[in-house]
Amino acid sequence: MSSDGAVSGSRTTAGATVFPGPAHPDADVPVHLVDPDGVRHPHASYDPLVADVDGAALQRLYEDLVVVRRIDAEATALQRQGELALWPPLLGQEAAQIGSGRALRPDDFVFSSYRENAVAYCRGVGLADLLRVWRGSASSGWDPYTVNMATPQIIIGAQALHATGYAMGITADGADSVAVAYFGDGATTQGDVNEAMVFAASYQAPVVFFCQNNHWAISEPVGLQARVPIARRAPGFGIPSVRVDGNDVLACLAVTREALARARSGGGPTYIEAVTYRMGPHTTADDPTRYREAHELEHWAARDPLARLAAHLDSLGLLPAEYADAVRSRADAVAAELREACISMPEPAPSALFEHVYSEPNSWLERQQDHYERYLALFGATSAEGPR
Amino acid sequence: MSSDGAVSGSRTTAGATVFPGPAHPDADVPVHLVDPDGVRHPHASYDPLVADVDGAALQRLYEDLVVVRRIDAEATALQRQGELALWPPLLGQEAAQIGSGRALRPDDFVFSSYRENAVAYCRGVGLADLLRVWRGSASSGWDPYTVNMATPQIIIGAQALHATGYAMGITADGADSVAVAYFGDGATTQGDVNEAMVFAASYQAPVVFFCQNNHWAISEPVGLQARVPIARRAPGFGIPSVRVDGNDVLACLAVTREALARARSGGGPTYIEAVTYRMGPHTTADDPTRYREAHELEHWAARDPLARLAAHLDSLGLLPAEYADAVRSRADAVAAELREACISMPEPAPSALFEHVYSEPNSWLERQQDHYERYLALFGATSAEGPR
Amino acid sequence: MSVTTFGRAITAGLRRALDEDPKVVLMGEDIGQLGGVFRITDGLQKDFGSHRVLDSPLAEAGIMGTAVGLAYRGYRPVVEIQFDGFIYPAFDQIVCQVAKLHYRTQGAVRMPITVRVPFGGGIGSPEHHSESPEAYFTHTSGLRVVSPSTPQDAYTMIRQAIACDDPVLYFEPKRRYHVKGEVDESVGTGTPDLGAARVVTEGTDVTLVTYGPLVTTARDAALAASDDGISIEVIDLRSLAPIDYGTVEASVRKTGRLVITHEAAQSGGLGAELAAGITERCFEHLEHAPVRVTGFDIPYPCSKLESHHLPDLDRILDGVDRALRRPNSLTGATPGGAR
Amino acid sequence: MSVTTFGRAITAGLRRALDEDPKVVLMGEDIGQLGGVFRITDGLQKDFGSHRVLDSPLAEAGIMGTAVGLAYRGYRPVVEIQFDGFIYPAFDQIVCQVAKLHYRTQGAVRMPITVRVPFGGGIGSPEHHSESPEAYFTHTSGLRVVSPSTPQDAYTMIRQAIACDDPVLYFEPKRRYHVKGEVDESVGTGTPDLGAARVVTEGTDVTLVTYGPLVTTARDAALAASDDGISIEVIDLRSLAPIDYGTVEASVRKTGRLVITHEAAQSGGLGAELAAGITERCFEHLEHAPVRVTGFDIPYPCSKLESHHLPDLDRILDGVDRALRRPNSLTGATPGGAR
Ligand SMILES: Cc1ncc(C[n+]2csc(CCOP(=O)(O)OP(=O)(O)O)c2C)c(N)n1
Ligand SMILES: Cc1ncc(C[n+]2csc(CCOP(=O)(O)OP(=O)(O)O)c2C)c(N)n1
Ligand SMILES: [Mg+2]
Ligand SMILES: [Mg+2]
Repeated sequence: MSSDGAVSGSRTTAGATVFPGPAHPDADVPVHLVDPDGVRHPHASYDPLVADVDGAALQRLYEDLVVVRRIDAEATALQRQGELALWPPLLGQEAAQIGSGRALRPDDFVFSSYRENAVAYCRGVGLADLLRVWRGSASSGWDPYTVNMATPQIIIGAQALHATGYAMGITADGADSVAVAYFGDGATTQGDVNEAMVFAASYQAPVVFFCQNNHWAISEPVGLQARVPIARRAPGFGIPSVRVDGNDVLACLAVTREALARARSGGGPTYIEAVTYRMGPHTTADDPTRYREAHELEHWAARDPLARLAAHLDSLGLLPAEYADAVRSRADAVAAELREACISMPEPAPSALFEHVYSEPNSWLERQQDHYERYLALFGATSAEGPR
Repeated sequence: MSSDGAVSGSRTTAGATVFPGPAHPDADVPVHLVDPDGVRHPHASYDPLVADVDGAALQRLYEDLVVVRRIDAEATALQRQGELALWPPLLGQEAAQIGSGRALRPDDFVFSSYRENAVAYCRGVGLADLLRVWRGSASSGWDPYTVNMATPQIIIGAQALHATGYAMGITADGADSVAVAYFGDGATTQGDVNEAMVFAASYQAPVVFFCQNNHWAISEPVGLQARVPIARRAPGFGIPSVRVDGNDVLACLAVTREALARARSGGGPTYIEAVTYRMGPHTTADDPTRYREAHELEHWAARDPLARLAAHLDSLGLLPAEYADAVRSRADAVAAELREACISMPEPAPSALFEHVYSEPNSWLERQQDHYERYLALFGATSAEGPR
Repeated sequence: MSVTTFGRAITAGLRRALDEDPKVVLMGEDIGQLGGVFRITDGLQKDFGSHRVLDSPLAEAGIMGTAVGLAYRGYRPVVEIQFDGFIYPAFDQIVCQVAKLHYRTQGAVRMPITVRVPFGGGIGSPEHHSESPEAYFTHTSGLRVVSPSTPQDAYTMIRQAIACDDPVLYFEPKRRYHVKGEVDESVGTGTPDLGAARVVTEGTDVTLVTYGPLVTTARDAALAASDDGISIEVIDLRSLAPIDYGTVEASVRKTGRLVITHEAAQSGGLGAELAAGITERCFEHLEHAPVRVTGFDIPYPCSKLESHHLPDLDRILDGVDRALRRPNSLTGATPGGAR
Repeated sequence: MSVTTFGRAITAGLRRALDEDPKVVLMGEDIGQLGGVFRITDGLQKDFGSHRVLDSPLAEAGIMGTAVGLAYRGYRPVVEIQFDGFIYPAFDQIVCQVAKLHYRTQGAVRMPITVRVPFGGGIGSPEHHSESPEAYFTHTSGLRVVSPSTPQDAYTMIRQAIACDDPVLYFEPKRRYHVKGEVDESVGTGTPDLGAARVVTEGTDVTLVTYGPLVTTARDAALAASDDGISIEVIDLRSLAPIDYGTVEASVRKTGRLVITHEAAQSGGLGAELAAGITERCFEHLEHAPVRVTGFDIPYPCSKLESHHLPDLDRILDGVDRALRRPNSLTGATPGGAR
């Protein structure tokens, strides 16, 4: 196995392909720049890609990590308090999302799943907008074009094709922006994700596939979806790939920048496997104690992305107590703002039921709407409240 | 690139994966034992697998190739004469199909696409049964359980999952038979085929994926579906693969035997890419001159699977004129039998319309059938003929 | 005879099927160790082993396609689709393979596959978790489609579905999982026939037909209407394909009026088939056109609005009023007309 | 004005759309160099380039999903599904994405995708090549579904479909590709409205509604019936979702009788919606229950039997006779009653 995280092929003997060692989805060592203890290691290929990341930039990344973790914790609390119907925590995946999200240009376009709230944060999605779907107030939180991020996808894997098609459009437009598809380890099994690789390779589309291997798809361990490291899949489709330590924000930034640069310069798609861990439940409706052992969590807690960057900053003297406190207060303020935004979110009006199904008037729907309005009128109800 | 046909991985440099040379679906040299001129070359790993193939066995393979080519030509002629609605010729792919088909045991189970008539021949499918679907007399030619081969699949790629599921059943039964999925290069793009690899790898199912890369999916060249050799795809799913010269019947036999042995002994799935060429049209409804150059056909004509084995037999003194004549006559006799079977095939009765939709009586259908029978009675028509 | 929840009744039926027939295998996402997101397969992997209760990789086409292969091999796969909205990746395998293989092979290959689909809304979920896709399947020849509405039916019908040699889509009204009822586990799989509808309450003025999640609501509506002196006969279809037209027709011949309610969109929903089929069968007995009270022709809305989309007691009674030509939303109600 | 085939008329419409709007892109299997298996895109890649007319890798979900991405980017993808029976792998993308994205995003994201589907039987093909899947889509909120039946409509409607900001399933009656007719290419995309039905022949006794492949047969049936003194009003729906109920209702109010014919299976087919919808709208004007003359509830049969499965002139007239209470297959015919 190569130790630089690049995907190595299978060893071949005369005869058929033989895999080196026992097949295991964690067999290859991922790229890392900062280790779990916060020690920075030199890396010939990736150091140049983050040469501009000075102390201030590192601190900005740290602030991002702290804030998005705080947002996530607050949203989880809001769910527990009945203010949200559901919430999919990203706890543990902050570095993968911030590292990649901060590598993007505003004119890049993100197609994500439901868990990429830190990516959405990087894109400039408003706090209330993060919550609309989970409060049940809307089916999408924001207008995708205002932040260049599609509304999060619930159908596992579907967005990989959307990103690829969007990237085909970028090529057709002669632009140099990039589409990025975020999905999980579970999603790698879906036909859509595999077809996306074929289309992306065929059309050499400027798309980055960013797979967060958080080791679980609800209760299913990654080993059920992949017998060898996920990053090995892409080269068989003609797509270069890299396995990165998803808890190392700097490494995530570096590999994403590399992939974006390749795409911008006509080099086509890249596949990134960010190896990380879902430290919380799948969603607030899930109980992970039913299917995983406590020691696994402990193992990964020792690799916490936030603690790691903190240790690194500390080693550089960039984490004085007053700074850390300031960051924490800022995060608390954001959390308070989030809570307020949640609680004061307006209720959708029943008339919204019938809006935007089509962009043009539709006879079937008009009849139903008319009928329903007459029905509501029976109760003397305004359109803002239903019969009950 | 390795020259023994086993799949070699991508070369890695420090940094990301880099592919050696221009990406091209024919970049890797396939395994071959007999070259296009009929010369046998030694091969350390595969020779032992065909050590039992003596002169008589080679002649039997030759007879198979001649007969299935003759069947194919006759069926094509029957279509041109209006006796068949359609026919998908296998011209050029005889070695891939016979080499793999003859490696199977009777209790193995084949799931094929529409073009594997030579595999069906190996399974013992009757001549009339090969034609039923193409004459429009039935939606399947045979009872799958009598020959252990499923009814050919028209939905591209769907059968890869069926084979995988069947193989899961073999494991559950504790049997040592194998399921084999045949599909084309075009099919490799479909989600189903990729998902089948995940399932097969996860459950270590005894299934062999046999991809005939005949370079075309109707008018689409293989390069649209794959930027690197197709055989490279499987290792990324944890499945060993091999690229074989699909026009070398002996090599096809050898690699299939290897894959079957692996599956029988609990080694799980194998993926075989047989590199061959569709020398005829996609089906008799297709006109390949619209999308491909004559010189391509010439290139492959020089690699004709039948001529190659003939040359090899000849070099061994195993193709005397009277033997060759006898084989030809036998093939002609089979062709005559096929023609007769076609022309004398009974017409299906209208009552067959309503049979076997369900295994139990169904109220909706009974009403419709009753009604249709009364309708036919209006015309005094017997159930064997319609109103027209 | 014991009191149990709707969900637990399905579990008991699955357990019994696993017990009785070694060819029964359960497949689906998260159904093993977790017992499924609704816990319907809770404990079954522990008791029957991971070769009988399989956690499948995350791909619905893959699950359905491998189920087809297992059926080819003589197994009786019972597939769980995690939520209604996730069945579509499997649509091709269901429509082109599961539904057609028996016909295609002239009866040689059986597809005794049961597809369990938690369906319907009312649970406050985000998109894709509250769909009612049953009409896609009732229009697909070769499939049977059923939906239980009581714990007893949940138990009996899952066993019948698994025992059936044809593919059965078994739609579970997920918002009723926690409803309790008596379940007699000694009931066999013979009666009532899997295809037979059930008269829930007898009545003489209007026939109100529904299935799955809305049966309880329909029964409540009948109760409420009886206060107004309206006698509603409620029919639980149980089988959506084929529909037991005999039972519905007999009722409509008596009442002369038909109201159909379901959560799915109106246009092309099962209510359309039922209205057309009943009109065909007893036009001359109809006093009024069949009335459909259904979800709107919209994608399933956000959960804060779902109570507007889903037919409820009041909307059903408004439909009944229409069928009876009493004051209703279309005529405009007399003051105090709304309950 | 020129005489051209139905197929060529679509080609001309596509050409015009490519010409007029640089955002129009064509996608599909074999549509480039080959011009599609039905040659509908013949010559278009040559003239507009392979960046406007794309040969897609062989995966329908992939094609539909990348079309969604292109639409996100402001393109107007026109997707060709090679045959009706191959649309199902794309079902998930169509139902969960194409149909819902505009609603999901409260109008922010438009999905002006046209999906061209050669559909229907009668061409002697093996399985999966003769399907009539339209009802799956007419039941899917967020989609529009249309089917032209004349070369002029083929031309006008493909342009309208592409110009429409909503997703449109455009079902092409493939057995009519070679039918010729006049096409006026100067007709704009404004009239008739894409949603408007067309009265093909006026009549007073029975309203006969159909679309796509059976419009010609229905017209022939009307002609044949007129010999028996029966006056049939034939309506070509053109739009299957939404149905132009106004036009059909006006006709039925006049004739009092409705016959619907389509190739798709009866149960849950579009005929069910039409029968239910018309009964709802003008029950009191109906002299007879709406009659459905359709394909049977069976998987599409082998081609030697397809003429039995497909409604033809005689079966349509038998349906008309039923609606008119004339001797027919159900009553048993008087001798010589069969035409
Ligand atoms: C097509 C589809 N099938 C099933 C589901 C139910 N589901 C939601 S999340 C999930 C697991 C996803 O795992 P992964 O891709 O690893 O992403 P993660 O949740 O770990 O971020 C499943 C099965 C779904 N949303 N869509
Ligand atoms: C799902 C699906 N999409 C499209 C088709 C139409 N079609 C039939 S054969 C074919 C090409 C298949 O190519 P390949 O897999 O290489 O097999 P080959 O015909 O070369 O043997 C296509 C597109 C189909 N049968 N099924
Ligand atoms: Mg995961
Ligand atoms: Mg091919």
